[in-house]
Amino acid sequence: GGGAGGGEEAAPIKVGAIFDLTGPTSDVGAPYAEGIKGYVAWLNENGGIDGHQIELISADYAYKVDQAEQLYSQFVGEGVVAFQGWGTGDTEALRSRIAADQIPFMSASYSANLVDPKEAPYNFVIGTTYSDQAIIAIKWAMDDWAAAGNEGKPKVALVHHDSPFGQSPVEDAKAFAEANGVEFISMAMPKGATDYVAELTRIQEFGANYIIIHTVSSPAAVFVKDAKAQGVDAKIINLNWCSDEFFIELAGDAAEGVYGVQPFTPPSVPVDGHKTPTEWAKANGKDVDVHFIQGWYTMDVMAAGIRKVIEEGKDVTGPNIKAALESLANYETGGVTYPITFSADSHRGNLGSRVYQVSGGQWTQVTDYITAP
Amino acid sequence: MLQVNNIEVIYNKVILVLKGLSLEVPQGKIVALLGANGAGKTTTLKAISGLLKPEDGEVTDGSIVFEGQEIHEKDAEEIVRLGIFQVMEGRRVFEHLTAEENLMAGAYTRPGREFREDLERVYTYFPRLKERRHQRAGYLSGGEQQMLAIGRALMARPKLMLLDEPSLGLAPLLVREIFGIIQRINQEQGTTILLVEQNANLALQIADYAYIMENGRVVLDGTPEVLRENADVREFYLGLTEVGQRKSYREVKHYKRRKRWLS
Amino acid sequence: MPLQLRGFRHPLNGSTLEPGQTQLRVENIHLAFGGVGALAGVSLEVRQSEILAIIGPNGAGKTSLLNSISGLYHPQKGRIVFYNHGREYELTRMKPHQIAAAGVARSFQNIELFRHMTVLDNLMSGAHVHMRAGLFSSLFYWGPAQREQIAFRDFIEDIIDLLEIPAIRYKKVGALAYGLQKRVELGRALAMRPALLLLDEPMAGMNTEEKEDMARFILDVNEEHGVTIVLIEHDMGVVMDISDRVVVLNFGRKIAEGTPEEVSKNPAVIEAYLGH
Amino acid sequence: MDTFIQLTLTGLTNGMILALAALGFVLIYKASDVINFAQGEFLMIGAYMLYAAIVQIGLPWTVGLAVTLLGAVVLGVLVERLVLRPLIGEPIISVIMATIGLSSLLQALVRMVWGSQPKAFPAFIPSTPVNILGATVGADRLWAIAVAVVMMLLFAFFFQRSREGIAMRAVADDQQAAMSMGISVKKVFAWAWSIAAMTAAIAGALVANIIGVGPHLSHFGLRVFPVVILGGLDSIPGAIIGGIIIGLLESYAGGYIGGGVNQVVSFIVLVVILMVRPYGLFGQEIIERV
Amino acid sequence: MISGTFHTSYRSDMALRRTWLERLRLGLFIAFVLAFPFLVGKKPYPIFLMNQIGIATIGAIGLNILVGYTGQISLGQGAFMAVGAYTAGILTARFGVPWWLTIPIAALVTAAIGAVFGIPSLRLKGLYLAIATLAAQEIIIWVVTHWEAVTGGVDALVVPPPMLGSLRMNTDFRFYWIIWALAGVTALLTANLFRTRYGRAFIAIRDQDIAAEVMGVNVFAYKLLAFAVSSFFVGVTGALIAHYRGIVTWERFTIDVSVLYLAMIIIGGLGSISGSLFGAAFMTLLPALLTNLGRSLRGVFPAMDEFIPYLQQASFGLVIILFLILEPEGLKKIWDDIKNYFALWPFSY
Ligand SMILES: Nc1ncnc2c1ncn2[C@@H]1O[C@H](COP(=O)(O)OP(=O)(O)OP(=O)(O)O)[C@@H](O)[C@H]1O
Ligand SMILES: Nc1ncnc2c1ncn2[C@@H]1O[C@H](COP(=O)(O)OP(=O)(O)OP(=O)(O)O)[C@@H](O)[C@H]1O
Ligand SMILES: [Mg+2]
Ligand SMILES: [Mg+2]
Repeated sequence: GGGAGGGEEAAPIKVGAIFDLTGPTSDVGAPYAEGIKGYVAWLNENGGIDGHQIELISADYAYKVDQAEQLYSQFVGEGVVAFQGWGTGDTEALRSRIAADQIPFMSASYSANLVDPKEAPYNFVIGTTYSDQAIIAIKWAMDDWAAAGNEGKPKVALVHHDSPFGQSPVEDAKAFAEANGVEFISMAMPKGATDYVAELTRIQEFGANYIIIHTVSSPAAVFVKDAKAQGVDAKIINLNWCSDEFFIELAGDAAEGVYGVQPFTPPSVPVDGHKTPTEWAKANGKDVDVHFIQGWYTMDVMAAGIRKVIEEGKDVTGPNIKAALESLANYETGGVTYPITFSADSHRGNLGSRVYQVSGGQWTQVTDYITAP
Repeated sequence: MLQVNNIEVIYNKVILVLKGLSLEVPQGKIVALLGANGAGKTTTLKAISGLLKPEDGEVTDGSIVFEGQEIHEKDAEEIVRLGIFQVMEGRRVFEHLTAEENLMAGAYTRPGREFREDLERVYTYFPRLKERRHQRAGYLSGGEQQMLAIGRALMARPKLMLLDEPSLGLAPLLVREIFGIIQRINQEQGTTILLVEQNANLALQIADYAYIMENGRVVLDGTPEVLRENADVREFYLGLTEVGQRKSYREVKHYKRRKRWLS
Repeated sequence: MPLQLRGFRHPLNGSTLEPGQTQLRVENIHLAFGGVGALAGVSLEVRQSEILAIIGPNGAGKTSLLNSISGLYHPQKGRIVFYNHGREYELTRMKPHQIAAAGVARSFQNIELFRHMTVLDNLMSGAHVHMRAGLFSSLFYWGPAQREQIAFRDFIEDIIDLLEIPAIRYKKVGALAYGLQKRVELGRALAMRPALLLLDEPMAGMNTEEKEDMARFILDVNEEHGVTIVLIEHDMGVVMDISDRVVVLNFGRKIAEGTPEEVSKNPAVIEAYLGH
Repeated sequence: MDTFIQLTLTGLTNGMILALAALGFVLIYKASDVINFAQGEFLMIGAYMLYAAIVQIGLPWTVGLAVTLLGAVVLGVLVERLVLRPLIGEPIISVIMATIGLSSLLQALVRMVWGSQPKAFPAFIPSTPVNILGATVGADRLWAIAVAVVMMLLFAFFFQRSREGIAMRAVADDQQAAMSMGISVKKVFAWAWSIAAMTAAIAGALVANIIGVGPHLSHFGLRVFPVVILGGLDSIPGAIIGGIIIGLLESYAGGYIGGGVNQVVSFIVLVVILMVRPYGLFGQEIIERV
Repeated sequence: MISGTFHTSYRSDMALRRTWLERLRLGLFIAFVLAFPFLVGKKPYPIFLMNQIGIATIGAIGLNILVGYTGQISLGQGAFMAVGAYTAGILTARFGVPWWLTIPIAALVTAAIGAVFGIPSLRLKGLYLAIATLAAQEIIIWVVTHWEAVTGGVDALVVPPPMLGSLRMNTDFRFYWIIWALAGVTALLTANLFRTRYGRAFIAIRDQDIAAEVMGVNVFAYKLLAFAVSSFFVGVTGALIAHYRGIVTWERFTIDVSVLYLAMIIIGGLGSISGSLFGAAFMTLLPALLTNLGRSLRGVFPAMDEFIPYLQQASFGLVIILFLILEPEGLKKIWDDIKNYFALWPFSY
């Protein structure tokens, strides 16, 4: 158990983690994993949490759900008290299990299903949920439309990855759009396509003024390239998984001017919170991108919960960490995210994102935090 | 031309099939190899042509010498290039290729410019193949497939042709026709032939010399005239009774049945 | 159950006809494959308990005729009628498995055994059409399913004895010598308790001794159990000795029919098939 | 009407790229009856090799392409030598499983060398939009069509007429009989795998030019299935026509129906067509005579 | 077979285990399964692994009935498992059907769906059929993720925990007994099936379908039956996953799963029940082994850290390839060789 004191002898705290380093999402999974591992290394180098080192027990699960289950079971057997997951697949698959085992769980899946403690009592969502991101995008679109002196409301199209991850914001975005009199369509992007001309054709017929893209970087890059080639003049807004550095690299010129809703401030927009991870990364020969930051601060929030447990002198157990996280209010991440707040009624930790835009080959800030209702 | 010296063949590293078999095929002759089912005739031919390997068979002792060159360790494709061509048991035509493409495959080791001429030559031996040249070989009748298999061998212009049961499944008339053609090929082209046959009667008619094998060994050899006089050959290979009459299958039944009761 | 059990003790014959009655009538069938005619108006009749040989040059359509009878090929014209169980089966309208159930069994030109099964299982699968146990009792191997298996095993053992293959009962057929495989194939057809047995070149590729054995088994089945046999064979010695009647095909047509002696003297047959 | 032309054009170009990816697949099947589940990885490796040659080493793209093709041949020969040859004569399903293992192995190797992150590909073929009948299409995609057509003609000629082509088909039919003709089965397999790896590399380069290079390129392996089955597993023209049909189908479904039905539609159509033509549109029937 | 065993009746000759040695081996295995949770001190992780093996064994036997015994290659395993899992999940979560009852219902529903997707086998053979089943995989998963009214669409379906009185059954230890009991029943039923005409007809179809048809086997009906029986057990697997994990998500049933199960039966041994078990165990334990090997390697060579996941992935592929090259007939063959060696012992050679 934990307890006060904080001498050298304090017992290490075991945290489990599964990463996608070799699977279909490993392009972003790998830097995210580096962020988490980097944070733990940095924390331990700096005395851990009140003298308790964090022992990160991690492995690659290659985005295979049964592997995730197996590793989870093994790590819980080894005594982890909290868990860092990764994708939608594993987060959903482990949802019931973590509740039964009482293991607080964070991941990079920002599905709105996970924020209701009645349904997913041990899941904590650090990023702005996909639904909220989409709503923020629509909100901004309405403002931008009005600011440019246009009449009425803009038309918005949402194209998304053909998966639960992609589908996740569709309902909420649609409801929000309808409530605000915004004409809205959504469509899935076929897997592994080499072009999205068919989808763009439909979007043009619909007459969209704004296109929200909710997928990962490679297809998003193909999409914007096609949009440019087809002469589409709608403004494009990427949600977080395609508002990253890969997107700019892959889309090249076509990336210029694309907007992005991103809960985590990209390194190209320096804020205080970037300092520590950047310095640590430089010293350890790691690259810093937005996913690294994302992993780093996800672990930071988890550590904050654990710290609270220790400070309160309780045993470091799953339920205690859960309680501590639920009492976290306006936790500051040095400007990297909107202040994080959890409560016993809501695990929707992050209510706001900024809008960024690609300019000169990097992400630049356009707005301050916009919050979803 | 070809000497097989005391060879042993083992399948799958355990099954000993040929147990010190020797035979000789002189240049320009037809030599017949007779023997019961499972005696190892096909195995002998495959040992010569190098086709044992894909079946996990191996020559473990003895040697095979062709025109003064040891060949038993060579690969099949090399042996074909040296001039030995085996017509495999059961025809083995390439079913999805047309008849003519099968012949092209037969000419694989030959220079392309001779192709036309060789093709015409095969068609003179087997006019029926010419009619069917664009038909898929898989749909040819059994006899036509056998002709195709021999035709393929002709395309390769081998010095030594190994024929494995060419009469299998063929109608009597066709059997005689094929044997006639084999004889013609031997005479007109000077192709040496080693012939494996169940139909001992016919084989002995066209062969210059014959070997009889049993259980992996040669048990008897000689010219057809000599062999035909041998009592065992008469009874077991030619199916003749002691007085030279053909045995009746119907009578065999009663004879055998009596034997069954006795045992 | 006991009544039926006694049924298995009956000879291998599944026919209900009296010897000499017409069992199969092929009426003017035509069969072509994409323009190439295989059968062009063949008619013939098979009588109960006879051995009918079909001969003819390669490609004459003999196998095609057997395939038409067993339902594998569908003639474009003509009918094939089969009499058994007091009814008339129009084979040209039936599926192969229905024809098998009606009492027609066969062997194949190139051995078509179930290579990875043991000899015993091959024979047991021959009795498929006579087994009745349902899926559920089979899954649980309950009373009826178990009793049925044991009863048929008994029946199959008789065939094993008849064909003199007890020693290889548990061997996988793929590993057997050619002659034995042909024997097993005959056994599998017999396990169907056929009324009519079709044999496609049962002795091809065999040596004299093996042919003698095979001839013996065929005659046993025919003479002692009264099973009607239609057989294709190129060895004229065999045909002459064991068949009651011979039909000769050439280019998809019947060119002669009669006793072996008559046929072997027929000039057309000599011209097309036997040679001078 | 505009929409229709645009969708048709896009479907065509997509279909051609699919067809190109399918060609190597068909080739391997034709020569050895093997379904190569690692074809997507071949494509990916081809793209990465070109990337390494042009970007990492800095060769001009013509030289880079030559080096890549050479690398593909080496890959094909190695795979044949180390994985396929020991499996000659084994049941086909084992061989297929081995190619599945191979795909996992190749994925790992690529990630070890180049990492998991996708990379921008230097546009060695310009993607300038070209206007055709009022529809726009990237020049790189037109190139893909041209390359696919040329490859198809080469392949068709190769298989129908050339001695090696006949040898390959003979080997596919009956390996032992082919050996008895003096055909070296090993050589034929090595040929087949290296040509397949080369076409995959070309397809990979074209696709990477359009969507960038990354491990996701290997997804093409699965997308090829409906194409080759539709055209007939062993038919070169079938691969092309199958590619075009699937490309058009996905394009129309995406443009007129949407909702992510594209790929399901191609599978549904596939099953329906197969029920009518069990060997695809041009595949050859298995000869079954008893 | 042990030499010198004589059977005095066909009944004993046709028993599943014909010699005392065979019966002893089976007895030892059953004793092992019964004792295992206690041998490992009821620790959840080893029991969890055994549970995974048990569940996979049922699915692998199911797939083996279709692929190994009947010769119809299927790439639709994942989707059929999804049908079982969603059926069980929906029945429990939405309609409150008792969890134990949903297992047979799910199995029957999966059997029906399996039979429907077996219809193309009427005309398709070999690899063409394999791809048609791949289509089944894609279509079923598409339906699952898009038919929101029934499946909840892309959202995970939460299944209430299976209760027996006041005991929650889906802890690793308690569910162990359910899984292995069902695995045992599956193995027994399958073994029985293959000593009656149904099983023989399946094998006959695999070996020579034309001959089977002429022997009186209604090939199409039996192919459909093979799809149905196979899917039945696959459905059991799906239902077990639903209740064991307490949640059903489509991402657990992708094409990867289909391929994984194919790998199991090929590496274990096609057309063999014990082979299915070996394959399931192997494919479950291999990644676990590799992961742990990777973790300990990381301790020894920290510099290698970055490469370890790739090495893991590479060795997975490598092990499969090596296995196929060295023993293409699978673990079952190795096991048989060992058995034969000892059966003849001490007289071998
Ligand atoms: N690939 C093989 N593996 C194992 N044993 C084999 C193989 N091929 C042949 N045999 C065995 O070798 C022996 C001789 O076979 P072979 O085919 O040479 O006989 P044969 O004289 O040609 O007989 P037939 O007249 O039936 O063609 C047989 O007992 C056979 O079972
Ligand atoms: N499935 C098929 N497809 C196309 N043609 C066929 C098919 N089956 C048979 N044929 C053709 O029909 C004709 C008759 O063939 P069949 O096999 O009946 O001859 P056969 O009399 O049995 O000859 P053999 O004595 O050589 O076995 C041949 O020309 C053959 O090529
Ligand atoms: Mg032989
Ligand atoms: Mg025939």
